[in-house]
Amino acid sequence: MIVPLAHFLILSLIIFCIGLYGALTRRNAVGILMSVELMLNAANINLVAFSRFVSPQSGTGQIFAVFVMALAAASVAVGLAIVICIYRNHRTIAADKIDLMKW
Amino acid sequence: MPLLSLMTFIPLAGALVLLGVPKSRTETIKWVGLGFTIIAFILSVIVTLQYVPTQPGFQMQEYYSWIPQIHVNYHLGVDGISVPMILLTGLITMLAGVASWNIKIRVKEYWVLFLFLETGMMGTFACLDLFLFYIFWEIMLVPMYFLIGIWGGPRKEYAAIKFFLYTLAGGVLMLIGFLALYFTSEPHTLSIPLLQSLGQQGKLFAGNNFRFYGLTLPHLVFLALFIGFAIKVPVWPFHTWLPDAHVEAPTPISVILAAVLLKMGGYGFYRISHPILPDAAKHFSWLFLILGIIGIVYGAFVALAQTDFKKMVAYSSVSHMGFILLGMSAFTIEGFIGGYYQMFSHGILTGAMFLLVGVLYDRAHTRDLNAFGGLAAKVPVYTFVLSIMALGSLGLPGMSGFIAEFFTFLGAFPVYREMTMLAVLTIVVTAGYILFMMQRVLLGPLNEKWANMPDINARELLTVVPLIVITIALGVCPSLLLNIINPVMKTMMVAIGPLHP
Amino acid sequence: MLNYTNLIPLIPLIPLASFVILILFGSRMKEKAAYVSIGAALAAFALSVPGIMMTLKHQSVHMEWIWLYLGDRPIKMGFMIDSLTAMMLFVVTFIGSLIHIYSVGYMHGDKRFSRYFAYLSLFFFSMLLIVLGDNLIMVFIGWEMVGLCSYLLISFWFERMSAARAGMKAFLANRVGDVGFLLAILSFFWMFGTVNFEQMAEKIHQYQGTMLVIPAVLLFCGAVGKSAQFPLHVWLPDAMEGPTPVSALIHAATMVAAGVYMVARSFFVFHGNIEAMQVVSYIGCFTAFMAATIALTQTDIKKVLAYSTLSQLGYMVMALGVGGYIAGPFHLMTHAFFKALLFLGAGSVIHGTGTQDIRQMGGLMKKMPITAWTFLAAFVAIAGLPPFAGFWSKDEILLSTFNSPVPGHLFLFAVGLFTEALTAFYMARVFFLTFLGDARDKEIHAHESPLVMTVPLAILAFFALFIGLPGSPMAGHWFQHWLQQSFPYMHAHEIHLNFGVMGASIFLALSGIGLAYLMYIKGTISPDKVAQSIRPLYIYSLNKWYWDEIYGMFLIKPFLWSTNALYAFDVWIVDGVVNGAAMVARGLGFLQFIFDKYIVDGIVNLFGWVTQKSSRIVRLVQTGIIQNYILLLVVGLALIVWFKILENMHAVL
Amino acid sequence: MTELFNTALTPWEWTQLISFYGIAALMIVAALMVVTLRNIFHSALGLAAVALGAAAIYLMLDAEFLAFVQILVYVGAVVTLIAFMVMLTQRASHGKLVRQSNDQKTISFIVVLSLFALLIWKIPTTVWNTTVSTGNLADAKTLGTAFLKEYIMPFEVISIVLLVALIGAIVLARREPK
Repeated sequence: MIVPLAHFLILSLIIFCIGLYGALTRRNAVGILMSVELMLNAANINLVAFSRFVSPQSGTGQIFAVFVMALAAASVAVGLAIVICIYRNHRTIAADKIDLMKW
Repeated sequence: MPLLSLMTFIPLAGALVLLGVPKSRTETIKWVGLGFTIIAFILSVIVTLQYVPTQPGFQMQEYYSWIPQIHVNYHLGVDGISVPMILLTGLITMLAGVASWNIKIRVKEYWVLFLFLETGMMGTFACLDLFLFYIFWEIMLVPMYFLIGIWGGPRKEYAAIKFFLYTLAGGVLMLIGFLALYFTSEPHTLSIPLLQSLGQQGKLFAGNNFRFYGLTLPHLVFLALFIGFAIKVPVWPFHTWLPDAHVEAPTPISVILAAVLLKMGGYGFYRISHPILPDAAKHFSWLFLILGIIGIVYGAFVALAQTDFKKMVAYSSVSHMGFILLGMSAFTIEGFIGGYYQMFSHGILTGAMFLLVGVLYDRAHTRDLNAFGGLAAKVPVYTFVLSIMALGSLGLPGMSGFIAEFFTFLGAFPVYREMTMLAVLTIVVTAGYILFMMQRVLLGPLNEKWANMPDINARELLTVVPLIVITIALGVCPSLLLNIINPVMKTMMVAIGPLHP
Repeated sequence: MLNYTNLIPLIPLIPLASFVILILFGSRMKEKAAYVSIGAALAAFALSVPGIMMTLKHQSVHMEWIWLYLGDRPIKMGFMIDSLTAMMLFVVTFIGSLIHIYSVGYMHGDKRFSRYFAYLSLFFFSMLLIVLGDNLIMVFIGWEMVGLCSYLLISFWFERMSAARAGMKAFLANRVGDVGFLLAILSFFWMFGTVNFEQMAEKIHQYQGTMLVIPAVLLFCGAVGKSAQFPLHVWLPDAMEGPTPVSALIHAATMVAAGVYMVARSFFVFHGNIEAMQVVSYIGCFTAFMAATIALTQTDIKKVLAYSTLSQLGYMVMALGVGGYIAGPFHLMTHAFFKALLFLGAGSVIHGTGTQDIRQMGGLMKKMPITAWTFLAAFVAIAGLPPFAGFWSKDEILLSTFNSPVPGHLFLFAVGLFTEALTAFYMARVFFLTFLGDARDKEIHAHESPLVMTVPLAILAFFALFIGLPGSPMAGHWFQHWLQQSFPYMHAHEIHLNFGVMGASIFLALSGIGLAYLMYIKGTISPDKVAQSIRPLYIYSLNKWYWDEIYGMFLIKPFLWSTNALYAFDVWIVDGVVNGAAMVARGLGFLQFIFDKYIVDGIVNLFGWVTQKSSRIVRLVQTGIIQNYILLLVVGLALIVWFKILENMHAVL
Repeated sequence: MTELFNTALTPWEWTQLISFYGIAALMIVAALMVVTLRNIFHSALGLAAVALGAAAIYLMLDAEFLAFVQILVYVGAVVTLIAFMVMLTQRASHGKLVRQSNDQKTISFIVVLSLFALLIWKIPTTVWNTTVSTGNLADAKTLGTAFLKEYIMPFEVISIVLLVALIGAIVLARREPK
C-alpha cells in the first residue's frame, strides 16, 4: 500500500471532527444521530487501517470494526425508537428543546 | 473438640439463628433462645466434669495465632478459678432465660441481645489472653446497655447510661494497664499465663525506675487494673451505678448482673491483677482491706435504710462483695478461698434474691417494702423460698454464704484482727436488714391490697429451686467447690507468697 | 455389725428428715404431721439412750470425719457423747419428746399445725448439733440454727405484729452474741489452729500466754446472747409471743440453756482465767437479781416465768463464773424439768382460760386439778424446798459461790441468797393468784386440758420433784461424780456439806413463800400498799428496769439514724461525685458544643456557604441539554489530549 | 512523506494514490453535507455517500469482507432507517425548524478545531509501529475463524446486545395502550 498510514488517520480524523461538530451543533435529533454515525465510521476507518498496517495477518482490527458496526446498527435502531418516542410526546425533535435531564 | 470455643460461641450462634426467626413468633423465639442457653449450660457442666482439679495448669486449652503482629492469640483455657465461674454463668443464664418468659415487648431483640451477652460472659471467663479478655469484657456492655435501656424501669436511660459509662471508664483504665503490661513485658506478650509467670518471677518491669509520687510503674499499673475491676465488683466508692442499674433493669437482667457480671471484677483480681503483679498487690493490700471493710459495713448500713426491695438487695451486694476484698487483702489461702467462695455463693444467693423480688414485682407492680405485709399467710411457698434465700444471704450456717464469710474471716483474722472484728460485727446489721425486710414483706397482719395475690408458680419455682439446692449443698458440703479451687489456690499462694514473708 | 458410734449422726439427722418431710408434704398431712415429728423426737431419744448408758459406765463415744480441706488444712467435724453431753441429750430429747406430745393438744386446730411441728423438728436437729458437736464450729452451726428456729417459732403467729417484732428482736440479740462467738472461734483458730474441744483443752493446758482473756470473754458473749444474760436479755421476755410449748422447750428448758452448756463444755478456756471468770460471774449474778426483781411485779403469767428463767439462767452462769462447773449444769438439768413444767402448766392454764393475765385468774385448783398439782410440784422445786430438785442444785450453786476463794464472791453469795427469797416469793405469788382463792373473772370458764397435755405434765412433775436426788448427799453426790468425767482437766474436789448455807437457803425460801401467803392468801399485807410505799422501785420493776427504752433511745435510734445518714451520704455525696463528674463532663461537652457550633461548625458552614454560592454559578452548566454536556465532555477530552501530548514531549525531552 | 514523492511510483501506485485522495475528498464533502445541510433528507444521502466511501477505503485496505458488510449495514440498513426516521418526523424537521444548528455553534467549532489541530499536529510526527505485510493477509475465512474461536464470547455478547436493542426499540416505539 503506497498511501501511508498517517493519511488514513488524517482522513479519519477529519471525518471524526466533522461528525463531532455535527453532534455538537445540529438541533435535529436525527442529524445528531447521523453525526454519531459519521464518528463511528471514522473510528472504523482507523481500526481497519491499523489492522492493515500493524497486524495484517490476524485482522483483529477488522473484527473490532465488525463489532462497532453491529453496535452502530443497534444504536440507530434504539435511536430511532427514542426519537419517535420523543416526537410523539413533545411534538419536536429539537435537541435543545429537550432538557429532561435537568431534573 | 474445641469445647470452650463451642461453649462460648453457642449462644452467639443462637442469636444468629434467632435473627432468622420471624418477629411475630414469640413462642418459637423463647424456646429457641432458651434451648441455646440450655445447650451452653450443658456444655459448661461438661467443662466442669472434664476439668481435673488435681492436674496443675490450664486445661482444655485452645491456641491459635490471631494477630501475630501484636502477639495477640486466640487462647482459651480453664483452671480452678474459671471453672466455677463458667458453671455459674451457664446456670444463671439459663435460669434467667426461664425468668425471661415475662418479657412481652420486642421479644426477638431481647433474646438476641440476651444470647449475645452470654457469649461475652463465657468468653471473659474462658479466655487466657488479655486482648480477648478486654474484647469480651467490653462487648458485654453493649447488650447490657440495651437490655437495661429498653426493657428497664422508669429511669432506665439514666441507669443504662450510667452503667455503660462507668464500666467503660473502668474498662479504659484496665486497657491502659494491659497496654503497660504488654509494652513492658519482654518479649511483648498479652498472654495471661506468660505474664503470670513473668510477674511471679519478678521479670516484669525489671529495671524500670519510673517514679510517680513514690509509686513505681507496677503500682500504677496495678491501680489502673484495680479501678477497672473495682468498678465492676463494685467496690466502695465505685458502687453507685449498681443500685440504679439493678433497680431499673428487668428481673432476669438484674439476676445476671448480680450473679455473673459483678463476679468479673473479682475474677479479674484472681486471674489478672494479683497473679501478675503480686508485689504491687501486696503493696496495696491495705487498700483492699480498707475498701473491703468500708464496703461490708457501709453496704449493710445503707441496705437497712432502703425501702425499695431491689435497692436493698443491691446494697447487700455491695456489702457481700466487700468480703472478696477483705479475703484477698490478707494473702492467706483461707482468705483467698473465702473471697472466691463468696463470689460463687453471692452469685447463687443474690441471683435468687433478684428472681424472688421479680416474682413479687410481677404480682404487685411495686417494690416498696412498706407496701407489703403479712404475705406469709397468703403465699406460703413463696414465703418459704424467700426465707431460705434471705437467710442464706444473712449468712446462716448450712448455706453457702456462711461458709464464704467464715473462710474469709478465718483468712483475714490472723492478719488484721481489729478490722476483721469490725467486719464480723456487721453480720448483726446484715441480719438486721434481712429480717427487717422479711418482717415488712412477709410478717405482720396481711395488707388487704394483696388478698388475691397468687402464690409463686411452677415456672418461677423452677428458676429458684436449683439455686436453693446449690446453696444448701455448698453450705453443707463445701468440698464440692473446694475440691475444684483448692489446688489452684494453693499453687497461687505458693507463687504469690504471704503478705509479710 | 452395727456400731453405735456410726449411729450417732442419726440422732440429729432423724429430726432433720422429719423437718424435710413436713416442710414438703406437711400441709397434706393435716394433724397427722405431728406423728412424724413425735416419732422423730422419740427416735432421737431412743438412739441417745445407749449413749447415755455408756457414759454411766464411764465410757465416752466419739466419731469424726474430715469435713473439708482449706488449702492443706483439714477441718474436721465430729460428734461425741460424754457425761455432759449425755445429760443434755437426756434433757433435750426427753423433755423435747414430752413437749412434742403436749403440743399436739395445745396446737390442735391451728392452721399452720404441720409447719409448727416442722419447726420443732428443725429445732431438735439444731439443738442436737450443739449438744453432740465436738468442736466449736459444729456448735456454732447449731447455735445459729437454733436461733433461726427460735425466730421462726416466736413469730409463728406472725399476723400479730408484736410476734413478728419479738422474733426479730430475738434473732438480732442472738446475732450480737454470735458475733462474739464467731470472733472467739476465729481467735482460737488463730491461736491454736483447732477448735476441737479435746485438742483445745490440751493446747490451752500447755498455753502460757496471757491472751486468753479476750477470746474467753468473746466466747462468753455467745452464751450471753443465747442464754439471755444482761445486757442481751431483752429478747427473752418478748419471746413469750410464741406458742407456750415453744416457750417451754426453747426458751426455758433447752436452747437458752445452751449458753450455759457451751460455757461448761469449753470450761477449760475459763478455768484459771480470773478476769474472764469475773465477767461471767458478775454478769450472771446481776442477771439473776435483776430478772428476779422484775418478775415480782409482772402480771402476765408467761412474763413472770420468762423473767424467772432469766433469773435462773443468771444463777447457772454465776455458778460457772465462780468455778461451779458442775453446779451450773446440774441446775441446768433440774431447771429444765421444772421450768418446762411451769411453762407447760401455764400453757395448760392459758389453754383452759384463754388469758395470760394472772389478775383475771384464781381458784383454778378446782377446775384444773392436774394442772394445779403439777404446777405445785414445779413451784416447790423452783422455790428450793427440800428435798425437791431445785433445792439440791441451787444449794450446790450457793455452796460453790460461798466456797469460792475469790474475795468479792461473798457479795455474790449474798445476792444469790436474796434472789432465792425473791424467787420463792414471785413463784408463790403466781401460784397463789392463779390456782388458789376465788375466781376473779367470772367470764372465764376454765376447763381441764386433754390427756395429751396432762400426761406429759404428770411425767414432768415426777422428774421435777425427784431429778435432784441423784445429786443429793443421800445419793453420795453420784451425779456430780458422773459429770466430773467431762472435766478431766479439773481436779475433782470433795463436796463438803454446809448446813449453814443450806439452812439459810431454806429459811429464805420459806420466808419468801410466807410473805406471798400473807399478801395474796391471807391478805394481811396489802400488795397495793406495799407497792405504794416503794412506788419508785415498783414502777421501776414494772417497767423492767426500762431496758427496752434505754436500748431504743441509745442504740436503735442512733443506729437507724446512722443508716439513713449513710444512705443520704451515698445518694448525695458518693453518687453526687459520680453525677457531678458526669455534669462536669456535660459542662465541658457544652463548652465544646459552643466551640463546635461557632468555630468548627463555622468553618464547615463557611465551606457550605462557598459551595452554595459558587454552585449557583456553576449549576448554570446543568442545562439539561445533552449537547452542552457533550461539548464539555469534548473540551475535557481535548484537554486530556493536550496534557498527554505535553507529557510525552517532556518525556522525550 | 517527502520520500513518497521522491521515489518513482508505478502506475498502480499512482492509481491507488489518486483514488485514495479522490475518495477522501468525496467523503469529506459528503460528511460536511451531513452536518450542514438544512434538508435532513439530503444529509441522509450524504451519510450514505460517506458510508460508500468508507467501503471503498476498506477495499483499498484489503478488507473486502468488511467493505461488503459496510455497504450492507450502512447503506442497506442504517441509512434506510434514518430515512424512515426523517419521514416519520417530517413535520418537525420542516415545519418549525428554521435554524438547523444550535447556540453553541461557534464554541463547538473552536473546540473541535483545537482538538483537530492537536491531533493533526501529532499524527504525522508519531512513530507508528507498522509492519511490512508479508504472507497472507487476513481474509473472510480468517475473520470467521476468529469470530468462532478467540472472539466467540464478544460475538455472542454483541448478538445479545442486538437482541436487547431490538426489543428495546420495539418497547420504546410502541404506542402506549391507553
